[in-house]
Amino acid sequence: MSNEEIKEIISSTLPSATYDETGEWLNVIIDSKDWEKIAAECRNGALQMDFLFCLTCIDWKTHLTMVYHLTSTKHRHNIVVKANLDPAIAEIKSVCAIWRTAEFHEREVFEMFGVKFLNHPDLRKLILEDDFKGFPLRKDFEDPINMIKL
Amino acid sequence: MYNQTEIIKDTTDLGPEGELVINMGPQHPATHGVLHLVVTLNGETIKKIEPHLGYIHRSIEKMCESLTYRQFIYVTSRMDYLSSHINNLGCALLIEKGMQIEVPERAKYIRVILSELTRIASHELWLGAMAMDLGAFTPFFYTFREREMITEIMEETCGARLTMNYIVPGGVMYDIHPNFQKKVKAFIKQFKEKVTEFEDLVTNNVIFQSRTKGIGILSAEDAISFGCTGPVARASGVRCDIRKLYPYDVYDKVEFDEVIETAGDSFARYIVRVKEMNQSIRIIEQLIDSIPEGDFVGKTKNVLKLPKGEFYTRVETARGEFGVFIVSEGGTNPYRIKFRSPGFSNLSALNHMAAGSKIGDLMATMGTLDLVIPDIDR
Amino acid sequence: MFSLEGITTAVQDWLFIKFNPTLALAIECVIVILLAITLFAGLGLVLVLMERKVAARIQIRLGPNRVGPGGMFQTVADTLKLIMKEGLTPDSADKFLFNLAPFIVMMVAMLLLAPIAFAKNFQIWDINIGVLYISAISSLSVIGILMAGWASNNKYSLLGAMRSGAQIVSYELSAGLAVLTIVVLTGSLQISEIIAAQQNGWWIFKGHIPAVIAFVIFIIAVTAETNRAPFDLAEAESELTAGFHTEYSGMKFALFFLAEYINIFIVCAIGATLFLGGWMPLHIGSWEAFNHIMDYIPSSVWFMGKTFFLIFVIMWFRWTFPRLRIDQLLNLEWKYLLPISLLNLLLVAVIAILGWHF
Amino acid sequence: MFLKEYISDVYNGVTSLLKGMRKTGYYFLHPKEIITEQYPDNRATLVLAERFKGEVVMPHDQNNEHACTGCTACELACPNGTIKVVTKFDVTPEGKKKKAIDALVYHLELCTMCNLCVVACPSDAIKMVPTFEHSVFDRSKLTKILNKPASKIREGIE
Repeated sequence: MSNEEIKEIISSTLPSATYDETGEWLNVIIDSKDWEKIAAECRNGALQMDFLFCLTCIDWKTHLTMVYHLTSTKHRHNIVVKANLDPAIAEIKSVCAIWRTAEFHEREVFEMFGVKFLNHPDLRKLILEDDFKGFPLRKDFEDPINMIKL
Repeated sequence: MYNQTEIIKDTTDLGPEGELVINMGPQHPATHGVLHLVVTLNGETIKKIEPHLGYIHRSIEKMCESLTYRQFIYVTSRMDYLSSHINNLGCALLIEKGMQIEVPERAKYIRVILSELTRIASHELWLGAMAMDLGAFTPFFYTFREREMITEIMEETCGARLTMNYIVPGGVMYDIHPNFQKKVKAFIKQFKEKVTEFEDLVTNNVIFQSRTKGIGILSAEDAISFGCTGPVARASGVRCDIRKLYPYDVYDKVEFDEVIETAGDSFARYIVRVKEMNQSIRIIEQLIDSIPEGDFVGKTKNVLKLPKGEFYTRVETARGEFGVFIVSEGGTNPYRIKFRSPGFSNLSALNHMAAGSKIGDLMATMGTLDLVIPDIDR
Repeated sequence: MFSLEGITTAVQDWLFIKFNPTLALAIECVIVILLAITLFAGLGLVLVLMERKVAARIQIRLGPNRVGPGGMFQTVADTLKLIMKEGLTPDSADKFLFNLAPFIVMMVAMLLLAPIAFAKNFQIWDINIGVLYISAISSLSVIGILMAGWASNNKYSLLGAMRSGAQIVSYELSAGLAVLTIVVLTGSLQISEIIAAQQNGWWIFKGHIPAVIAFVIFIIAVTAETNRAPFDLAEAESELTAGFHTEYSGMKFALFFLAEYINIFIVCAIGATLFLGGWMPLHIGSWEAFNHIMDYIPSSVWFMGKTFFLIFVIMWFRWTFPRLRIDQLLNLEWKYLLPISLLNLLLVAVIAILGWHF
Repeated sequence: MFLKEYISDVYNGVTSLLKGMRKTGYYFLHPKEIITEQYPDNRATLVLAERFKGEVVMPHDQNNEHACTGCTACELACPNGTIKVVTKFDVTPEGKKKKAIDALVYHLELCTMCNLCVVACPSDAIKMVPTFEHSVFDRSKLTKILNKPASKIREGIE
């Protein structure tokens, strides 16, 4: 499917979505509140985006951006869905029920960026130790103890 | 929040229904590294598996933010150390794509041949280690004999045996060794002779078959949903070979089959990997005599600066799809880097695959997932 | 010609002339105990080295080759190391049972030595129910293993011990049935009589195909009974780290280790006695000259040769096959070995009654 | 039918096991196939690939001269902070001050043998050598100073 068709389908579900085509793939920028709706549409609707191959977050210092890379094993088209979050109250709906790979990836983002995923079945730390303070991949994170000095 | 004391309580007490919770790892012979699985058992039957990661977490993503585009490539060798060359290749491809660096044909050929050799070496090690998980020790030594030939080729050409650091943006670090072609051909000959051994020792063995057939079944839908890639997904019938779908370097010029099995069990995953080794041999045979003359590295600027924007590349490592996602601000360092490692997604399917089977089956399932722990933890 | 029989009779005669009968018997007992312990130590050293060398050759490597010529004293060095190691007892273990278990396993192995005929008329105790005694005593070792697994208070140990219990109890059956075929053919339970019945040919040749089947079943069953790969589920290092002896260290671990090898030796000795004629030389029908040459080889050499051949076969199994799963292990016993050996026993009974064997 | 399956199961199982045993038996009987290298004994005959990346050294010629200008290109290229260049100012015979190295500190324990410093060096002053026996009892011994004492820069290298 071409980018125009994808845009049309997404716009019909969510008119407020904006698009960015400067990169390799079509970027869909949405509001974090609409994510659950658009995720269900991407997975089950005409787009058949059944493969969430990358889920991550970017800290832009002023805000966080959730980035979801989606592809379809049927039509082989890729889109990137982005949703901006406020770092103080970073919350977004979990998509574990739609793509099960999201369970581990969301847990990783949760501990690394402090994004809270609503409705996640088992949201706790996966990689870091349980009493770890802070969110290591945020830009303002500093660890004075474990820095290697030469 | 889940705290330390709760973990200790959880994993030492018997559950309400006489469940037995055992900690498999971080020091366990079958986890091949520091994977920690908390396994809930009912007798010999597994009820739940919960991975605890992070024992070898080095935060490579954060480290890379402070390294230049030339330097960060070599850190990725330490993720999936068994396919370090392919990881490096993924990073180099991203820089080349972002900066539109022209790569000479010779470099592309060399990269692909070495990638396939890496894949064979990785699968050889996996074959031996998996047979060892199932209790057969001897195949391990036979696979290492062939693997040793590959590592010697690597040592001669790249200067190292495992983490070769051979790729630079725009090509390879130095030209291949004069003996390279001769040695690769000798390896192919030896490999073809000896590969039948594993059919006798492992593939056709009735015990091995009964240990793996119908064990750890993963359906195609689940494989996609769990984000499984590589041999794990291909054994379930999902077409996901990046070399076929999004060819990079010279993969579009060579003929090879994407190995697909439909059973989705441990035996199918085993067969996929064994057949993949043969396909890799086929690729090398097509390329080894036709390496074009010319430069081995393209013209690049001394200081690499990726233009502002977001970039994503993926390559097919021995374990599946390895993705590199870089957000660039236009400077010499990446602003944010994310490695999509195949092992991380494959591991997430373990609970689904192994729940309900016996402890012995967990070894077969885990063995065929081919987990490399530094790749999962990053 | 060298013969162990001569030595034993000479010693016995001398003892009975010098001392009164009770004292002489007591001295004999002491000598036998000393000999048995020496044999144990020697066998442990030899078999461990043999296992390592066989494994090395199969796995295209050299094996131990640093201590002594060709690595001959490697196991001696290992034993010294094990003796000097601290014997740890876990804090929450049942200390009495934990320390008792290795000795029980060892004791069972020692008891099994009694009825084995090492050479012509060289036997500790020629009991008239020899075969029955062996199958009765050999099933006792499971108590030691269960005790070790339970007392360690370790989950892996417990799993290993429970597996071992299920395994040994079920494989006891087909091993017993395989032994019974020879008892049916011989008509006696006494070891010396079973050997004497093979004067004109070993049972594996005389008993037609049923004897061969019984032999194969016996080898499989005893491999399982001694917890050897491919039936080493009780240890299963890739699943249960080390199974029932996870918590043992130092000399207590060494006793388990030693008992494993002694058990292999004993079951192979029994296999050699029952099916391969014990110390009986290889005789072929009416080839008088050939039979005479064979007679010149000492009977102890015959016995040891046969036993070590069987030990080699069991080692060969270990380094070739993957491990079975616990339910497959029980399937193999109850669905394959047991029905086949029952049928086989029936067939042998018919053969024995009609006198079809040679 | 069931019986036929049962018997063929047993037959196939046993033959597959025997095939495996034949393979291992072959290796048992053919000690020529043994591939073990007895490492410390074969040190004299051991040949390593000349490209093998063992450690970074700075070659000196017979006059105790090296080619390092102290430009810190290697220090900048290193991803792990393995190399540290300490510079000083030499006074040339003409009375001019010239930058030179005081010490090129190399932390072998941090090195990942990525070869980037060797590639980056404009005057080929450092190279990788195929030595590999680096074990020491004290970690501080792995921190090496690559330039020899009292060495100077070779004439004509800028």
